[in-house]
Amino acid sequence: MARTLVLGVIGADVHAVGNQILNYAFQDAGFHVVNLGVMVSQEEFIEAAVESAADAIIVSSLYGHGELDCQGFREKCDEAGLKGILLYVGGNIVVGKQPFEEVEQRFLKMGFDRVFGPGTPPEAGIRALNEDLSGDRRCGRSC
Amino acid sequence: MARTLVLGVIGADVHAVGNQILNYAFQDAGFHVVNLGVMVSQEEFIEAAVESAADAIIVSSLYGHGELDCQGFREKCDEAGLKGILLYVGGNIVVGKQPFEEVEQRFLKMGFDRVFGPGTPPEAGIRALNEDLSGDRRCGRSC
Amino acid sequence: MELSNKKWPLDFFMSQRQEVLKTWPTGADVDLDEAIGYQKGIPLDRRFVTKLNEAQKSRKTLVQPRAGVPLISEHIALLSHLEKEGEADLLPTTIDSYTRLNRYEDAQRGIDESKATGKAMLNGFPAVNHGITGCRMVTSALQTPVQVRHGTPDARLLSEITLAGGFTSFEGGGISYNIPYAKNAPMKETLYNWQYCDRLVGLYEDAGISVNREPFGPLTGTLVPPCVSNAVAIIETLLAAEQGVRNITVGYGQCGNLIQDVAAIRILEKQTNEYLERFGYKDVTISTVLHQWMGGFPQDEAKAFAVICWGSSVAALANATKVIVKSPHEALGVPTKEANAAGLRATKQMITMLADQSLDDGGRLEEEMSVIREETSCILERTLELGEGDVALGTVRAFEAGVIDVPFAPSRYNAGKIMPARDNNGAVRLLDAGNLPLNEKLLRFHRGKIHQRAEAENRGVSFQMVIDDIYAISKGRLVGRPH
Amino acid sequence: MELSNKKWPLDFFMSQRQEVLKTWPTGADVDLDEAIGYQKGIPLDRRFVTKLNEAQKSRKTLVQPRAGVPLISEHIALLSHLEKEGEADLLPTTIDSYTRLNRYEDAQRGIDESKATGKAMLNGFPAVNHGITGCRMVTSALQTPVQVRHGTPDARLLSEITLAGGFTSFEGGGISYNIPYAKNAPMKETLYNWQYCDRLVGLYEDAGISVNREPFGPLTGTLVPPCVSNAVAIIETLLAAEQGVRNITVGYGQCGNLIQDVAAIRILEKQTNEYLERFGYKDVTISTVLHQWMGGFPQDEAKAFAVICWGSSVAALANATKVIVKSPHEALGVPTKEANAAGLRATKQMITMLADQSLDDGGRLEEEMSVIREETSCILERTLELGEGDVALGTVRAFEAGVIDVPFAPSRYNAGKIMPARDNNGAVRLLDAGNLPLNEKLLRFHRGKIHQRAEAENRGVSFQMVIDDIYAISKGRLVGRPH
Ligand code: B12
Ligand code: B12
Repeated sequence: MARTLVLGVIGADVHAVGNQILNYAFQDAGFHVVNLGVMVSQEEFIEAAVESAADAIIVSSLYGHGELDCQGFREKCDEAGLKGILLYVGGNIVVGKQPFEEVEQRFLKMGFDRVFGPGTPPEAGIRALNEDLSGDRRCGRSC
Repeated sequence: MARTLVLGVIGADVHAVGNQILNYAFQDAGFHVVNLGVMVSQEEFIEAAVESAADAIIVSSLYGHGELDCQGFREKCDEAGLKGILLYVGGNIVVGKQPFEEVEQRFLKMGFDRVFGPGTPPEAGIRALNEDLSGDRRCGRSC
Repeated sequence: MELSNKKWPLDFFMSQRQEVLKTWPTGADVDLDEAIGYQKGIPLDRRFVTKLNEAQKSRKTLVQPRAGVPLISEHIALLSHLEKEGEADLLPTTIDSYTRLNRYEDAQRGIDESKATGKAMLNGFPAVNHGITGCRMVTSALQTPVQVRHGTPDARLLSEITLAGGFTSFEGGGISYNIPYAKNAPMKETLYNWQYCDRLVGLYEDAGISVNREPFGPLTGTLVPPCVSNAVAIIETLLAAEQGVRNITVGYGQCGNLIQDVAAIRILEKQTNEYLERFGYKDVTISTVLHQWMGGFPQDEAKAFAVICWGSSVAALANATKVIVKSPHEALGVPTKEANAAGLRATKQMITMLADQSLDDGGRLEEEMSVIREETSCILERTLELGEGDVALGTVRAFEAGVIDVPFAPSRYNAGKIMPARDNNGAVRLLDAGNLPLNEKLLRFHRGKIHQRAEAENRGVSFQMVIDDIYAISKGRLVGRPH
Repeated sequence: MELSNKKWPLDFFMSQRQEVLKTWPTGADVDLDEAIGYQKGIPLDRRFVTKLNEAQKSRKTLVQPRAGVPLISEHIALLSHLEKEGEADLLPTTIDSYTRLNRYEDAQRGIDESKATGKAMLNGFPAVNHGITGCRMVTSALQTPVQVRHGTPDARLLSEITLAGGFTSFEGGGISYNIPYAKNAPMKETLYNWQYCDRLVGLYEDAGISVNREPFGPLTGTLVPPCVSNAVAIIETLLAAEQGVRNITVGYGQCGNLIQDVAAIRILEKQTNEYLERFGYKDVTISTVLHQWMGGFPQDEAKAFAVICWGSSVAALANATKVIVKSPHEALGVPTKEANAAGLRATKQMITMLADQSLDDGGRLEEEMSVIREETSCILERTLELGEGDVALGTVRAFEAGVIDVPFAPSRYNAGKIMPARDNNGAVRLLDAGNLPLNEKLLRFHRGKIHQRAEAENRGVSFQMVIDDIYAISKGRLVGRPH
């Protein structure tokens, strides 16, 4: 059965191009995608994930405010009963050119399972999803 | 009375453009210039300086071998009776982009009175000459 | 008041104004008479319009960066750096994304966290939060005129504060700051809100203060066909002129094909002036701006320099009045001031090096100009028809009908039916024209061009072509060919 | 033997060869049969000619750096870096200036001091001193074909050692490696010495080994009028073809004006083929190379990128077969491998980005092509006349008479009477045509162009214009205008 992903661009971010391509690529790779488009709040992500019984939430952030927009996301997921749901974030997630390792650490600490740097091709995300969702149970951050 | 300069590009260096411009600019500034052109050996510089009773020898080096080509120049001047003659060097005098201060130190140590970095405009040379030759005696490295 | 392209009565504007200024505390400080007095004190050579007019007269291309950081002193330091080390002819103040969406509380959080962490946590300068005093600190610290650059669907308060704050140019428009920058803003509403901004600029003009306005040309920056962006620029010019704006820079985002880009800029200027004349707007001065490549950039800095330089060549060869500059950090994040200045210097070198050349007026250029002119006419005439002669109303209906349609736009008020792709020479054409009201001849032209490419690539026409084209520049190509 | 454009008899060549190989100990190792055997072992895809032919067929422009350091392992590391990080399509080995003047003892001193100080004390790779073994270590370490690039008036020993050393292309010629690179080398002598090199290449060709030759197009790199460099390239092509060379890349150094540069490259290829045909040389394949700006560079790296990128655009729009690349360190010194690779990557991005575009065949391009063609004909026909039909003899006499004249050349065998300057659009014209045998119509054309500029600048025609033009690019302009 096809795995379900909730996809969207978080916060006040309107970068729509990458989102449309991810949507296309993830579907092409056999996922069921609930695409929320741009300007998606944490609440909208979570609501959609609950409704669709999603296996993963894929957050994009391009415009630089990702760090502000993602604060507390994992906690909100937990509260909403999405404990252990797979949480990815990718794009230009901080302001400016910063060493990726540091940025990655900060977002891992926030509770994201994987963090992808600027210009990551969709294939990298698909590969990771296939790995992380390969078991026959949901496989969140705990495994 | 016009001061006399011996001008040339040292070694196996054929960069002729800057030399032609320096020749023009120094004459324009009122100097008497003995221009030896390109590919000038230390001996040729010294011979011309002796013959013309020059006030200064202006060495250009563009092609990168300046450091090899200039070794022992001051000593040869001394031997030829040109003790204290003003000795300038300028251009792209070493191989590669190197910190100018270090390069300058190396050439000052070799006995040059002034060292000019890549792309120095002729006016800077003229200003320096006017300063260094302003007394009514020859004013070499000793003053 | 119903939306229509009619100059707002002064008392109506003033009553709206009361409300607008209340939407955030710093609004209370704006006093129009005081603001006009302050603007009168700004020397002519620090005004945007002066520089643009001079450049146009001498056919020079001016160089302008994008730049904005959250804190005032850092922002001044940044702009000073770009002025000195970047040799910028014109300066920007790029507004952060929260302010653009009137989320001033979030902007405040960004200011506070930036102060606390010592890192810029906002992607621009939150001018509303910093208020008139903050803005004046910025604009008075510089020798070079400063423009507000943003992407704000409702910029009424922002325009009030920044114009009172000494900025002499204001970017944006009801379409160009809606469709690429918003998801849920009805066209009716943003056109209306931008009439407010234009009316405000008109009031400054009435008082003898010349303020430059600039519709945002590139829209989504991604394979936007020239006819679409030119049509939008012309509409926003007409709307602005009606409200009393007198100095407008129409813009265009580089598509990548030299002939198409030069043609687009040249015909944009021409056609804008023609429409202004047709509708009886006199004394409006039109200049042009080319935006260096607005789509995805290569990550490598040397390669990014090439993209920057190619945009600069096009701006020079097209004799654009100014060029908006990218930095070698584009693909990665908001640039450091050094990277930004490096982009500027590369651009400056290119522009001045090519100052004495322009593109040959050969056959292909003329041809491309007449194609764009005809396409743009089709769109504009249908828009006017839909609006029963009123361009504001027509615009709302044109977007509903997909008669104007911007590719890859986030807005739900955009049809999103057209699909652009490059032809075999890299010019942007229509793989699917959606509901654009192009005539049969033009549609055949586009189909032919796309098929020519498909044949050359030995593959069918498909969405994969579009995807390949989107990635192409960042992977070092213009046309996204299959491997 | 008297100089004439006649293929050298084999035994005469062989007797000369004995002497040549004795001029430095490493010469003794060269055995022609063994060398041919070694060259036969080099896979086709690592040969210069293969890459050039492929590129020409697919109208691609290949990218090649300049690079050379004194020590073998460092040189290999450098070239590997340019291959991988620079994405170079073709590689060079730039020879140091002592070797170029056959001063092998000085080169040895440079090698020794480089080892001792850990700093590169030579401006290139001393191939003769390193001998066949050293050369083979280099050429076999790389996937990409490698060319010898130098500036050697007497390159006989160098050609022997490097061809035996596995290089598959050899730059230079009797004029182009004399006039810009020597002070006291008689033209007679260098033509003669280069007949040797060409005859050697011809022997490899006879054995089925295809070796590319490349006259050095840019000459002094400083305001060289296209007709002068094109005439020289065509003469060297004829001389090489006579000795049995079969694959030649004719070159041109970017002057800066787009139309003139594209015209020059296009007509160069055409006219070279025409002269080859006229003199009955069949089966000679001609490709073209554009050298990015060869004059003084700006020191600022961002600005240097712009100069590099402009050259790349011109190469792409002219469809040159390859482009020789500068680095952002150009104004300062021999580049680090990182700077060199950055120049390459910027060039690659530009070239591939513009791969699908070429310049419009508009009126100005045609006009410029016909001007250059006519000028070049004037020079070549007068040269042939002076040589009583023999182009080698004619060349010697043409230089004596100033019929061929290279501006700013160090050689005393060059008249140095012409004075070039830019016209109002930046094209290089003749302020003083010296003794160039241009017809009255052409002379009037040049005078007119220069006067047009003088008028635009409101100053008289003078040497100051030339000086201003020499500095212009490094100061960010193409035309050196007064302030
Ligand atoms: C086009 C563009 C725009 C267009 C967007 C049009 C639209 N509505 O879509 C316009 C002009 C409107 C625009 C506006 C702005 N932009 Co913008 N924009 C770009 C640009 C040039 C290209 C983006 C793009 O479309 N790329 C092509 C797509 C295919 O790639 P992508 O977006 O990167 O997405 C791919 C990958 O990132 C990855 N990915 C994304 N998410 C995820 C998640 C996972 C899990 C995985 C595996 C992968 C993945 O897959 C996607 C598909 O391949 C980028 C710079 C760049 N990349 O070159 C700047 C950029 C993103 N923008 C930026 C900024 C700051 C802005 C503005 C604030 C204006 C400004 N200050 O300049 C506004 C923001 C408005 C807002 N509220 O969001 C910055 C962000 C800075 C930062 N993070 O530090 C960038 C990086 C430019 C820069 N260097 O300054 N922009
Ligand atoms: C044109 C040029 C050539 C032409 C020269 C034609 C000719 N015969 O004149 C050609 C193509 C033939 C050539 C050949 C070579 N060149 Co060359 N060339 C240049 C280039 C691009 C411009 C030089 C120029 O004409 N500038 C314009 C004039 C007006 O400026 P200028 O020469 O700098 O001179 C001014 C100032 O320096 C100053 N000045 C000079 N001397 C003095 C002295 C004093 C006291 C003062 C006050 C001022 C002063 O005043 C002058 C007038 O304004 C430079 C790089 C650059 N600058 O951009 C490389 C450069 C000088 N060349 C270089 C090299 C290495 C070579 C070659 C070895 C080939 C190679 N490996 O690439 C050969 C050398 C041959 C030889 N035996 O000399 C290197 C030198 C590297 C280094 N020092 O580390 C440079 C810097 C390029 C580089 N970055 O690699 N070159």
